[in-house]
Amino acid sequence: MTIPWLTLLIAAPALGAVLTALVPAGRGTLAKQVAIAFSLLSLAIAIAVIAQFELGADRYQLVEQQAWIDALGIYWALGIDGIGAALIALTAVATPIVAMAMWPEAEAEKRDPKAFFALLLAVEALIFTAFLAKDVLLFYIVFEAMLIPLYFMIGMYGGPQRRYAALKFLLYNLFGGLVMLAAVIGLYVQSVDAGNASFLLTDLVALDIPVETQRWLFLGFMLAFAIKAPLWPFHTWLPDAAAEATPSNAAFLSGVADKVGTFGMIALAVPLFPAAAAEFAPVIVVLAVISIVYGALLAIGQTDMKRLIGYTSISHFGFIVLGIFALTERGATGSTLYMINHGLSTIALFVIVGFMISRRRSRLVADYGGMQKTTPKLAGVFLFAGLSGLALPPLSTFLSEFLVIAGTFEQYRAAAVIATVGIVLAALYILWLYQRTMTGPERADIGATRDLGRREIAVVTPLIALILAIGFFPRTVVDVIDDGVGPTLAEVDVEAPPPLVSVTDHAAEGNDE
Amino acid sequence: MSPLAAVAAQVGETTASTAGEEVLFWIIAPLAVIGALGLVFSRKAVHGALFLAVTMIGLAILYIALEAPFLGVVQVVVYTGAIMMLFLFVIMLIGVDASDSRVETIRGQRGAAALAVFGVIVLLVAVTGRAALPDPVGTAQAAPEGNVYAIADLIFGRYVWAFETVAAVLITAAVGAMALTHRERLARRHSQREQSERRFREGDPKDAAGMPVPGVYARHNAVDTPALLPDGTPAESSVSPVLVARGATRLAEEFATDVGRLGPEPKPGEAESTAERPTEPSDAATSGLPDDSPAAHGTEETDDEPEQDGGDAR
Amino acid sequence: MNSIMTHGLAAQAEVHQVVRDASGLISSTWLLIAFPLLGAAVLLLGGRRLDKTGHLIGTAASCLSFVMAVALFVAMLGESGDARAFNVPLWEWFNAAGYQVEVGLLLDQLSMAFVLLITGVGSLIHVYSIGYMEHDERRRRFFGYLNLFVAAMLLLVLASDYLILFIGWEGVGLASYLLIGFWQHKPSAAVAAKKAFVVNRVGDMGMVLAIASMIVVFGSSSFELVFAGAGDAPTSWLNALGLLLLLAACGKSAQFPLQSWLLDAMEGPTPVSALIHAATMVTAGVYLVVRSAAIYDLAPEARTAVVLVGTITLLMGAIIGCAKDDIKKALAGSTMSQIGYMMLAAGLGPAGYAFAIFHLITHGFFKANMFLGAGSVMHGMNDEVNMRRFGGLRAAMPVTFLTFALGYLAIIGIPPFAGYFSKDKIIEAAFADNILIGLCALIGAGITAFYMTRVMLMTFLTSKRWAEDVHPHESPRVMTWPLIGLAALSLVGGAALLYVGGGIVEWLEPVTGEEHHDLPLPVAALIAITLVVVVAGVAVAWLLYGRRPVPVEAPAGNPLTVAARRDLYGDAVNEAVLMRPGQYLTRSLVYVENRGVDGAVIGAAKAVGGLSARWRRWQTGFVRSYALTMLTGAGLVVVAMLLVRLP
Amino acid sequence: MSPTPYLVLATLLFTIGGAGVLLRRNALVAFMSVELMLNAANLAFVTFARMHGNLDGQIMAFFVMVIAAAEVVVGLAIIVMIFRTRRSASVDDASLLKL
Repeated sequence: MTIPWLTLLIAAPALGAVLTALVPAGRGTLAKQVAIAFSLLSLAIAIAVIAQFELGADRYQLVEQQAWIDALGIYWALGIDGIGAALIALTAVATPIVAMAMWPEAEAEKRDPKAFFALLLAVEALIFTAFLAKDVLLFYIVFEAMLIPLYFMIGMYGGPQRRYAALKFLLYNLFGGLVMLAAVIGLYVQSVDAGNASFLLTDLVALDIPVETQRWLFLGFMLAFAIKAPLWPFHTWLPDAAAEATPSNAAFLSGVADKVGTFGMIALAVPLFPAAAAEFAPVIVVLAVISIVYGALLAIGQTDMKRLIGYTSISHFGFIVLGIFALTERGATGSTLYMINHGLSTIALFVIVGFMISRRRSRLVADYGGMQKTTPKLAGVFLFAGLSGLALPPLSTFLSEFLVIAGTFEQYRAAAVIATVGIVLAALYILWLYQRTMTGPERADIGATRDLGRREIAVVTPLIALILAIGFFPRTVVDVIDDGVGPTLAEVDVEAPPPLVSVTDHAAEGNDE
Repeated sequence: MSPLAAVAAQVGETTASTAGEEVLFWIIAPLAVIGALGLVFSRKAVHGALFLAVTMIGLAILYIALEAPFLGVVQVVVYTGAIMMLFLFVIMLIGVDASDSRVETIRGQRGAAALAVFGVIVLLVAVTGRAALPDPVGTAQAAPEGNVYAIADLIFGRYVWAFETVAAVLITAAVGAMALTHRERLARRHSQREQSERRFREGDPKDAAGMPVPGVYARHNAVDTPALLPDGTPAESSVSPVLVARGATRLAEEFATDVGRLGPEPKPGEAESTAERPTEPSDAATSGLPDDSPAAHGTEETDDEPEQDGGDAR
Repeated sequence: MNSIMTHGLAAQAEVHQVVRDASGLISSTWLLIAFPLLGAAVLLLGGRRLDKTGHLIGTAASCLSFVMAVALFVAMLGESGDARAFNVPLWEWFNAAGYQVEVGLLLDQLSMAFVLLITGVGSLIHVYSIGYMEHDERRRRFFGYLNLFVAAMLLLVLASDYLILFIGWEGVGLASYLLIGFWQHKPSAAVAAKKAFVVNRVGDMGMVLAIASMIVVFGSSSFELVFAGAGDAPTSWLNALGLLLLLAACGKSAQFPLQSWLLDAMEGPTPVSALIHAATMVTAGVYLVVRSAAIYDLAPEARTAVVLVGTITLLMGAIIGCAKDDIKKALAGSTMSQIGYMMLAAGLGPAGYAFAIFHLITHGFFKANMFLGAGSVMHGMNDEVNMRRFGGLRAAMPVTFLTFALGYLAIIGIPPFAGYFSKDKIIEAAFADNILIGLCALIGAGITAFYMTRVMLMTFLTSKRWAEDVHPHESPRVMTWPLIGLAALSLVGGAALLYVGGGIVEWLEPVTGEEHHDLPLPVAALIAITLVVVVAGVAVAWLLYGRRPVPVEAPAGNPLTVAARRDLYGDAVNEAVLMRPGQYLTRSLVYVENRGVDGAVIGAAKAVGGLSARWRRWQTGFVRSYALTMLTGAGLVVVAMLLVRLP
Repeated sequence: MSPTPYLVLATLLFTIGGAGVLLRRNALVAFMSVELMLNAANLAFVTFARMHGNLDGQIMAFFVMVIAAAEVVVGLAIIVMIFRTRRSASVDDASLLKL
């Protein structure tokens, strides 16, 4: 009997969520331990799953397919490809880290913390499902279902405006989801018309949808993903949510959960509607470039640290979308890598800002200054996270950003040039933030601030280690991602021109590998 | 039932296109429409109910003509017999003494309603009139052993689940009606002694011995005529408020002119006050304790009492 | 131009240098980087335990690297002249859709020269810093950063792929950021550090785009493939590549128009200024241009741009250097100017590459020497930097004075000091290329003589002007020995590099190619003219500062002086053109975001709310109204069905 | 006989019932009007049953009657309740279904 690894991967956090919720009230520590234990269990299963992933073998591996609603062609269909594997890894790694970071935050809240952890695990299970789903309706369902636990996570814990932020988050995403639902149904109708009613991704990709129809369906899908990702001008929920949610929650939200949006773009929107994707790519590229510059400029103008990081995320999401819709293999590979790296670096930034907030109880940049002297370790990790945010080589973020720019440059020269302005602005917002918080004369009231504790170091260390490891040895990750991106982009008939000068046989070797 | 079935079978065989049916229809149909219009335009609910009964009986006849004798009978028994009785009962309970005002309170409602109704009539009549409907097949084929057998067969065969469900609905409705109208007694019920004592304590001492009974006056020895008090004035409280509300009494004012010679001129205020409350006492009328209610009208407490009594009574 | 055929490293017909895979000692080239990298890791992660010994660990790491470099140099000398390039592959970095990058090192004559300069001067400065930073409680961290810098710089010059080079490129930028802002408690230092990084990032845009272009053109960014393919690439692309690389070089080397950060960078500790902002990092731009010779050789427009940038910067730097009273800033202006010379030379193509590198190395010697000398002065003067408060220090600090003087003579180009040989060659090459450029270089030499004499006079000669509580004293030996070492190199380095063995030109020739142009006038005449100009500059400075007392407060000065004091309005221009509009843009965008984008969303939400508030009134509560609506609706449904069904 | 007259009659009764609901404020009358509408529908059912020659229409009418009975029971109970608390049988007085 074969073990249903992927279902197991989803079941572990789901079970954890239930068990955490069942922990009796008042035993907060036990709830946390249960939650972290299950997140680690999911990590272990994720590692086992990814270890079984074979490069160059079938496109989707470990496939499970079980009829769910047979009459409508709905399946519980899971499968993992290179893109999914990379994002599963990110989610599995990020969740225990976020759970650890939440530990003290949950205590500061007046509410029982267990709900927080249970919701976190529930979201993890849903995210896994989204990354693995090979049935469009299944994807849609988890895509939407995810909003509910996230809504409560934002709305129940966090800053004074959290209800507003949570509602805004929910309404935005529900709106996008609604439009997507219409498109999902439209897509299904296409499959019915073709004589094979099915929601299976593989069946739907094989459909030959007329371009007219593709356009509308593509726009329906894209709107949902663009809101989720978020892309300018559908982004305004993110800064509010980032500012009002607790730091670790904000980290999870923009670091992991939002990746479902960009994943949807590359894994659904592009392969399902290749002609429309190619047609709309220039428009989306423009929006992405606007996102990059706009997000960065607004980040510079912020006075609230969490908001600032929220805006940096918008800028980074712009890069991710740019790479995807350059529709070059390099760009898309870079984007997928970017998703992972952005996850790591944003989580690091949010979590570290969370450490700072837990010390001084303020989100405002103006309430900090000169902390480098009293808290050198905190300043050090903050700078490190910041540098990964501004994509300093050889940190992992650099490679992804570079590949995105290079991939875009092949197709859209001007867009790539403007996007590079983003790297200058990134340096500006990160270093200015560091300058204002960590350097300069020490503020009088900052003297007693303590430096990082053991638990905090334990939270940050794996992030730093991963950022460095992927930075120095990205080959495996890139190969895995490329394995998924290649066939995905093969659906689209856009191909980057070969190099103008074909140099030597050495290059040919490189291509063959 | 078998005679009915036999009738139905005969009808079924012969009515393919008899002139008799046509005659029947053209007699019954105007009656049904008149009944319906009567329902809508009668000012009093009781009259409306009776008009409706006419329509329903007409429909029952038409059912029989349409080869549905079982339904025709059920229509009479259930609808006209049971449901309309229920209506009448409730009308008696609450609204028999009221007639609707003709003034429309919602602005534009009447015009818009007329327009909408007219539109729908035109639309539906046009549709049904234009539709090229085939001649009826007749149910003889479907009900070889007679209508009732066939219906029983269907109800307890193909539609047995629907039937069971409907039965459950009916039971639920009955229980629901009980639950809705039932009221928990919040305070202990006053004994007759306590009520009497209270009358002495709080009420007008002159009522303490009991209210005057109507109709003591020689010329009008009836319940619709108020009693005359010793000072010669008519005692309004002696007449049942239900009769007052229905307008079935002789008003004190009217009465006073009759007996003008004997007593003082009636005060205009009294006359008004009588006319002013046509509906209020109706509850007391249903309570079955007429001697209770007159004292009640002034005080708040007793407002509850008759209702509770009524609730218990049902 | 078309006579050029001797560059590019891959196996093409004309190229005569073959890159071989390394073996033996040379395959351990990575140790050069590993030592300082390990040192940095140990020092930065080691914590307070290493406070006592940190500086020694750091210095040891740097010195080990230097020893390794010398060993490699010796090994390389053992090879024949055209077989001195080695590939040291380490691991495959990634392969993204056919774009393959290998983490590998390329050790050839050019990188060897840099490795020796970086590790040699670097080690001396490490030693010097032991004394200079003695009283700083964060000395361990300082050495960690220095080691990090050395590692990154070595990676920069050893990389065999532009993308790997970029890692080093950014690494030195980071180290520079950390070291400029080392005294973070000073807001000016933190601001200067950030400014340096951000301006460098502007240059990095060029680098990133250049590499992206290489992928488009060559499908690769490795030196080997790019240089091999350059011959077949369209000239327009090569020009674009050249300009983009120039942008990168301008950022890193503080060339016009990205020069503004260098003067502010003097906020860092003086050894940093010496190592990073004089001897090594700022010359990375020159390295980049020379390394990309294969591209520039075929991109005449881009080369013209390089020459122009170099010329403008050399004059600008020189003029700024004349007006600064802050000794470090005066030296920084001089650095800009000297790098301008190198750029100019590099822009001349094969005729100048070798001289650019030659001047780069000698400049590394004498400028590091002078910066360290300035540091020594500051060390003895309670960190005073204003030259108007110096004067007559030669008695108090004889060693510093003498070593500084040697550096001074080298930079103004007095034979036989180092600068004479290198700068003279550049002036010659410039004249050979274009008389106008040559004249500019010549004028630059004159101004150099003027401002360096001014520094010399104001600091060491003339009368003392220092404050009461300052007691100038000579620095400890650990600081003076590096000074002496560098002074010796300033004295003999030029001649040695030019004449020992085949000299540096021959050494570099396999990498850079060689070319001669005829001078419009005899060499001897040009040398004589140059010397006359230099002497004139010295004389003017003497007239202005030596003969009459130097006022403690700076006089108002003529407009040019005022402009030069304000860095020729470089910052003002930046502020007016970039910062102010940028701030305005940011602020207005925040406004647009809140009122416009978010406002639209919230407005839509409010509109929906308002509409429902209005439509709510339809909800009268009267069941008859509802019934009317229902009846109407039912009627409409029937109508709709009819319309659909009936034709 | 053609079904059309029956259907027209059903239509008329239905709309008259509708008019009653729209125009009469007395809850009981409105309620009776609803019954009238149900009856009209029943008539149509029965007519069609004959037209098609099967009994399903009659069964449907039967069920409608039963449901109508249930509805009447509950509806009247509600009317009584409302009358008790509001002292009015006017549907306009029970206009709480608004903000």
